[in-house]
Amino acid sequence: MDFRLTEEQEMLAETVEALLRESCGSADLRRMLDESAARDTQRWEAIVAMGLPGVMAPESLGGSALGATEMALIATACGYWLLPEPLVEQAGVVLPMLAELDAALATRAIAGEIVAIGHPTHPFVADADSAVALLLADGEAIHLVPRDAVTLVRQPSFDPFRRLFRVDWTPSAATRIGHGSAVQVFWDKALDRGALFGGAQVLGVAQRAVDMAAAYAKERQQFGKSIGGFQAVKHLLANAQIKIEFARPVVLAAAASDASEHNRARISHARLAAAAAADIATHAAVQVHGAMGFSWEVDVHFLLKRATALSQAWGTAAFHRQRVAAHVLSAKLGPDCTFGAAGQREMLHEVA
Amino acid sequence: MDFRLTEEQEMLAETVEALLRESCGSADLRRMLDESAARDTQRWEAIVAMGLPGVMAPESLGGSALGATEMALIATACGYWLLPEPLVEQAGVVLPMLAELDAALATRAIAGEIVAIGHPTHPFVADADSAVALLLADGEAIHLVPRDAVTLVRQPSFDPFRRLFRVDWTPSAATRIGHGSAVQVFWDKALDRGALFGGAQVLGVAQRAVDMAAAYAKERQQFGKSIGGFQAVKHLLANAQIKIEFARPVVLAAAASDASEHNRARISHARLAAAAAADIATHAAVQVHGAMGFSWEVDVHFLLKRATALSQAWGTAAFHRQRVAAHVLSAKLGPDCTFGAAGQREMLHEVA
Amino acid sequence: MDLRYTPVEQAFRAEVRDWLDSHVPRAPLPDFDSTSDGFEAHREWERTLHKGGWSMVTWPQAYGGRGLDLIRWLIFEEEYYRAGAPLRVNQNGIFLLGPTLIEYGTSEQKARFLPAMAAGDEIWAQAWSEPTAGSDLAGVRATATREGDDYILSGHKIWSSRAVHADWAFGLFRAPGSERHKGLSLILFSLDAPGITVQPIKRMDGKPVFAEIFLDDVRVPVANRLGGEGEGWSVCMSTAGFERGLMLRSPARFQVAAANLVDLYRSRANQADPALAASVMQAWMDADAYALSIYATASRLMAGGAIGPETSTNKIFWSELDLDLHRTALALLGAEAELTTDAPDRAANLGDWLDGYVFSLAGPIYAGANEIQRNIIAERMLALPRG
Amino acid sequence: MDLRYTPVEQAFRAEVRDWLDSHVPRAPLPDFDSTSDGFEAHREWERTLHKGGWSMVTWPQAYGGRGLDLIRWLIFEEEYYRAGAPLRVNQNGIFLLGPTLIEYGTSEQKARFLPAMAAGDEIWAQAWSEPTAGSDLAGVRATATREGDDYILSGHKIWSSRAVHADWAFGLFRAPGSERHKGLSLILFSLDAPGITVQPIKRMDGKPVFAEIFLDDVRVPVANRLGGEGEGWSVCMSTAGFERGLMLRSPARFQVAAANLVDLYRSRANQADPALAASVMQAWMDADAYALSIYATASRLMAGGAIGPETSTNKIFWSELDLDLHRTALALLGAEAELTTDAPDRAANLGDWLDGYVFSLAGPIYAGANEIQRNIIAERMLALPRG
Repeated sequence: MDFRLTEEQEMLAETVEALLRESCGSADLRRMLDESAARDTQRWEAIVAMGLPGVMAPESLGGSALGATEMALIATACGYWLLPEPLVEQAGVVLPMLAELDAALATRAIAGEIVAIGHPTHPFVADADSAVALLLADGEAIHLVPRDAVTLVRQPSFDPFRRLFRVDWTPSAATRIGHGSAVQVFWDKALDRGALFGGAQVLGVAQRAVDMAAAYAKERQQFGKSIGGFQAVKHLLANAQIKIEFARPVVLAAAASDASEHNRARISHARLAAAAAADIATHAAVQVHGAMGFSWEVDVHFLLKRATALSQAWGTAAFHRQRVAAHVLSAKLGPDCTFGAAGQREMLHEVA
Repeated sequence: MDFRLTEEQEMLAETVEALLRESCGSADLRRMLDESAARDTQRWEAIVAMGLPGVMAPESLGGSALGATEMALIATACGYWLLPEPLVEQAGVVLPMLAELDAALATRAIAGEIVAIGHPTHPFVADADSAVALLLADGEAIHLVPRDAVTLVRQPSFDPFRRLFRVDWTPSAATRIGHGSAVQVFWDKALDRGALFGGAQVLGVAQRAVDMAAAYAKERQQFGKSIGGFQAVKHLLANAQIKIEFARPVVLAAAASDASEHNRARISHARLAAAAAADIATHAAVQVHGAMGFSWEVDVHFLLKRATALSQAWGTAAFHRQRVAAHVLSAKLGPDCTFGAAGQREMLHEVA
Repeated sequence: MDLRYTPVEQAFRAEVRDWLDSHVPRAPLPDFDSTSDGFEAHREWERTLHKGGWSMVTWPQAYGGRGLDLIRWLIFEEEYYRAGAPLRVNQNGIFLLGPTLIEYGTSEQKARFLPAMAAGDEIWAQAWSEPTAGSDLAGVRATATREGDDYILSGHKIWSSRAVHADWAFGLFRAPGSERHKGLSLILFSLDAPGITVQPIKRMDGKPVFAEIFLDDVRVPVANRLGGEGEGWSVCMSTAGFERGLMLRSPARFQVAAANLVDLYRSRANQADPALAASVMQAWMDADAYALSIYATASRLMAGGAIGPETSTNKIFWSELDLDLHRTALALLGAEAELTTDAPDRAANLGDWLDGYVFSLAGPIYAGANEIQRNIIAERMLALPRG
Repeated sequence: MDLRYTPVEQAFRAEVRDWLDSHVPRAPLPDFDSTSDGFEAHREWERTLHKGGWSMVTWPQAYGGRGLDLIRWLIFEEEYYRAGAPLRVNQNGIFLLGPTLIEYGTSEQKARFLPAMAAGDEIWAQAWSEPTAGSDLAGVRATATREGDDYILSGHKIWSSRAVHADWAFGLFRAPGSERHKGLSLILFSLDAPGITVQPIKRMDGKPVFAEIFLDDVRVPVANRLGGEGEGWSVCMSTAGFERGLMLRSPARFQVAAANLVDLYRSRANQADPALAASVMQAWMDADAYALSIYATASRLMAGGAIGPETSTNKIFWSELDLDLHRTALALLGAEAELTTDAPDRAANLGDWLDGYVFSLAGPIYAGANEIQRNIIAERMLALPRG
């Protein structure tokens, strides 16, 4: 039992962090919006050059074969820096799926091409416009559909960097790449990964909100002193930070554990806890910024909007609460079950 | 439309307030506990002399025939001063019921004798030990049973002034004073009155908690100043006061309106809002008092305990939330329906 | 205490309802902040209201009102929101400045400003905040330098709602060299005056809902000062000022929103998180409690009472209720929560919960941040020390 | 990061479980505050634990421990709570004073105090607070006047848990004339020493859980001072002091409570308010999150890391989780919530939620009120100014 990041994991996180700090600042984001661009080519190339889309892909395909913990750290950095490009979804959800379904396309996706994914739980598909192909569901079947075989209808989101589309398409045998009940496991894993890494991402959003608010509170003067000195402001931000502190280990534990019913509930817990932290943190940030906080010119609203969008994607909050409840009401609970009850019992048996 | 107390109502509230301030202080309460007394004879006699048990009873029986608003004001004062004697239940619930069922006993109850009531929604009967008789339910029937015809088993409450009992008794034709489906309305009205005046009472508890905490916060020094000067303490108590401010008009409106489905939902709303205010206020008072707040020697815990008990009596919180939900999901809602939708429509019709 | 409407009140409600039924535009007007067309459409609506005698029912008839009491104002508001009538583009004038003018204005000022305000001929912006004076309003730096019968105004106001298109504005200006609460005067100025530059500020949704106002030696007559010279702080904080606490948000607004929330919940109860039912019911109860509280305050004021720190309890209560209500709506919408009204696949009958949410975010901040209001409650209602 | 228990850890868990299965008293012991019989029964249990080598698994073997790491301490605690073993009457000693003694004590002090503590021969009370020094601990007034090789202690300590029956106590005393954080020394004193009067204080439920300690010229040797003279503040606030933040409440406690809450909910789900399901699940998730967080901290400390402001985040999180959990339980109990364990009609298998609730009320207050902890988080984690 060792609940610490390795040095390699911490270095990876710092490297990604540094790349985004350099390339994904406020001016970069606002330039993209002014240009209505789907992505910043230079930044995406740097991300690809660093091998990030393939971070979870097998080495045989040119990936780094790293685990969910590494991916969660990358996702948190993406959330913190409000990265508009779909790295989290590509690296965390699409590539692990493609690696098993279409090696050639996986290689292209590692090289930076986008493959969008339309999960059965969500009515829309993100980033479909800049994708070369789309993973789509038709009943139990998985289809891989070229971009030019679908019609897209843009669905504007509160988050101006989200590119959501309704996808109109006609399933055919030619595009079907998997079917039968065995295919469900792909969609289930995609949902778990989407929820887990989306949770990690929104945790980054939460921390950025607290950091921005704390920086502003130190600077902003009212009543002859910096507002960060007022207990009301201090406690508001302290409460948000506490939520973050107790969401982070859940996200990390969910990432570091194997797939199991126990861990699926923990993924849901991680998503809920991170989203709750982001909800509190982004609203606190708006409040601390005062009128600045609901103006377009300060970046706080980008955080609020990203949190709103991510908190309901890859399974709504209701869905994840339901999944936690189902686990809690049926599983063996207790202080010896923190890391899974079943494994625990087996190992005790072996020892005894 | 005039949502103000009359001068007479304000005077009545002040008179009761003055009586309780004089006779129901901390020393009085603690003396009662030391003596394990069911009531303070002198105080109860003063209450009876003031005619309070008969405040809602008809004048023909020697009552004052005042309304629910007056009774709610009295209940709030009883809550504020933590009155141990069952004035609220006697005057607000038992006497209106007796007045219709047993005039002779009603007259005796106005004169200070206790008639306990065992409502079908609650497993226990309060103050059964000092009662001369008990109103009890057997299926749909109402029974009036002499004290010596029942066996009592005391059920100690968290609130040391509560005297709860399981009542063992055998229904007989001799004790039955009402039966058939028409009787249900008595129990329904009793529940509404119990909930309404219990809500008013717990509102008084809430205000007392804020007042005690504010007084202590002004006096208690830490870090070289009075703790009431710290924003954390100020905001904690301000939040409790806000809850009180927005529970009070609901209690008063529920008291001032006629019985109707609309008003039954408002009674539930009043009880829930007052109990929520008391929950927040008593916990804030404990927190502001620090260790003093959970010691026996400071009265704050009496408030906390009374709030705990009253918040689940005369219908649990779940029951009242359910009743609000049933109304909200079926009634006509909107800004023109504040004082009832049906009457509203009729009167508009008349005018038109 | 009598919670029944009188026949007169009932008749009034019927009259309001009839008039609104036949005058409220069928199609919603374009919003008044985004374009001058939308602004002028709302001005036209103010004129229509005025023609019907509805622009401000509590004002004296001499100034374009009906001289009615606050209960009838509440009834009017209930019917107004019930009918889905347009937002009041002149709310800074009629609800904020108007009552202060009626209490502090000279007869000349009342005659000059109130009828034009009631008629929609002059639409008002507020100009309270400055970059360094937000919650700490006494930190304003803009100056009014006296020159004979004129003031020369200089300074920089910000977060002025309606200022992009409005005709007039009001704000606090200080005598040069004065400090904090002293030396302030409340001054009205035309937004067309030479020396004024108005710069729109976009809200988070991109709409130019606010503006900065730069004042560079703007000359206004002393007659534009409301109340005594140097008495601006107490004019703002006075009884009339406090009445704003009553009129700033009429309860009907939240009752309509709560009823819509209940409808949204009903339409999604099957797939909704059962825990959200509690939030929906709480929103409805809070809107009801707010309405009852305002009826109680209105009754007291009508009987000659003064409004006190309940302006602070009201402000906190409605702003938190509004925010909670909209967050509950977004939670009910689930994956659809993020869709803007432009989204083709968004159900048209949903109402614009996102827009309401954005609006509700400002509630705990403007008109004195809730943190300041809590201080006021603790100090004035609970007599806690200033700390 | 490896979240699997090693075979050694698994074997350790099995060993703990086996031992507890055969030693934990079948019937609960009478509580240790109400009577000296209860106190002595718990002292006997401490002795039993010590004989098994379980009294404090992280202490060096030389002082009665097993020299194990923090992960195994967590496993021990999990099994301990899982088995429903008695509360630790010596928790002030083993969890609070012990780690500080190990870091700051001289070898003589360690040899003198730790084995007797581990064996249950000396049970410790804490004596932090004074009537004027609660959250503001630097406000202590009790003095330690140096006389050669002795100190003469005078003063008035309050809210001392266990002091009614315990053998020893520790607290801060100041050099006469010193102020605030300076001149304080951490001093250990026998509660039998001449000049000491212990006066029980009843908790709200009537149990004498606390005491006042009056010290009237109590003579103790200088050797009873832990750490340097005048360095008491930094000794208390030091790393060892912070470790208290880890050991003060082991996560297992809340995980057991959360599992019991789930059972209570299961048994009442039919009649329960559906909104309460959300509170029940939240309590379970919070207990889980707290456990994971403590595992992360323990792992970091084992690798040589230092504990920082997470003692404050932990304190707030567990205290609020505990209070919310118990309030949810009372809400589930409905009309039965108010019944004490004495009530004949109270279902015996319910667990004593009221007692847990009363205990949980103290959480946000003691060991530094949560308001103080929030200041610490804002200042140390977020670098906000002291204000």
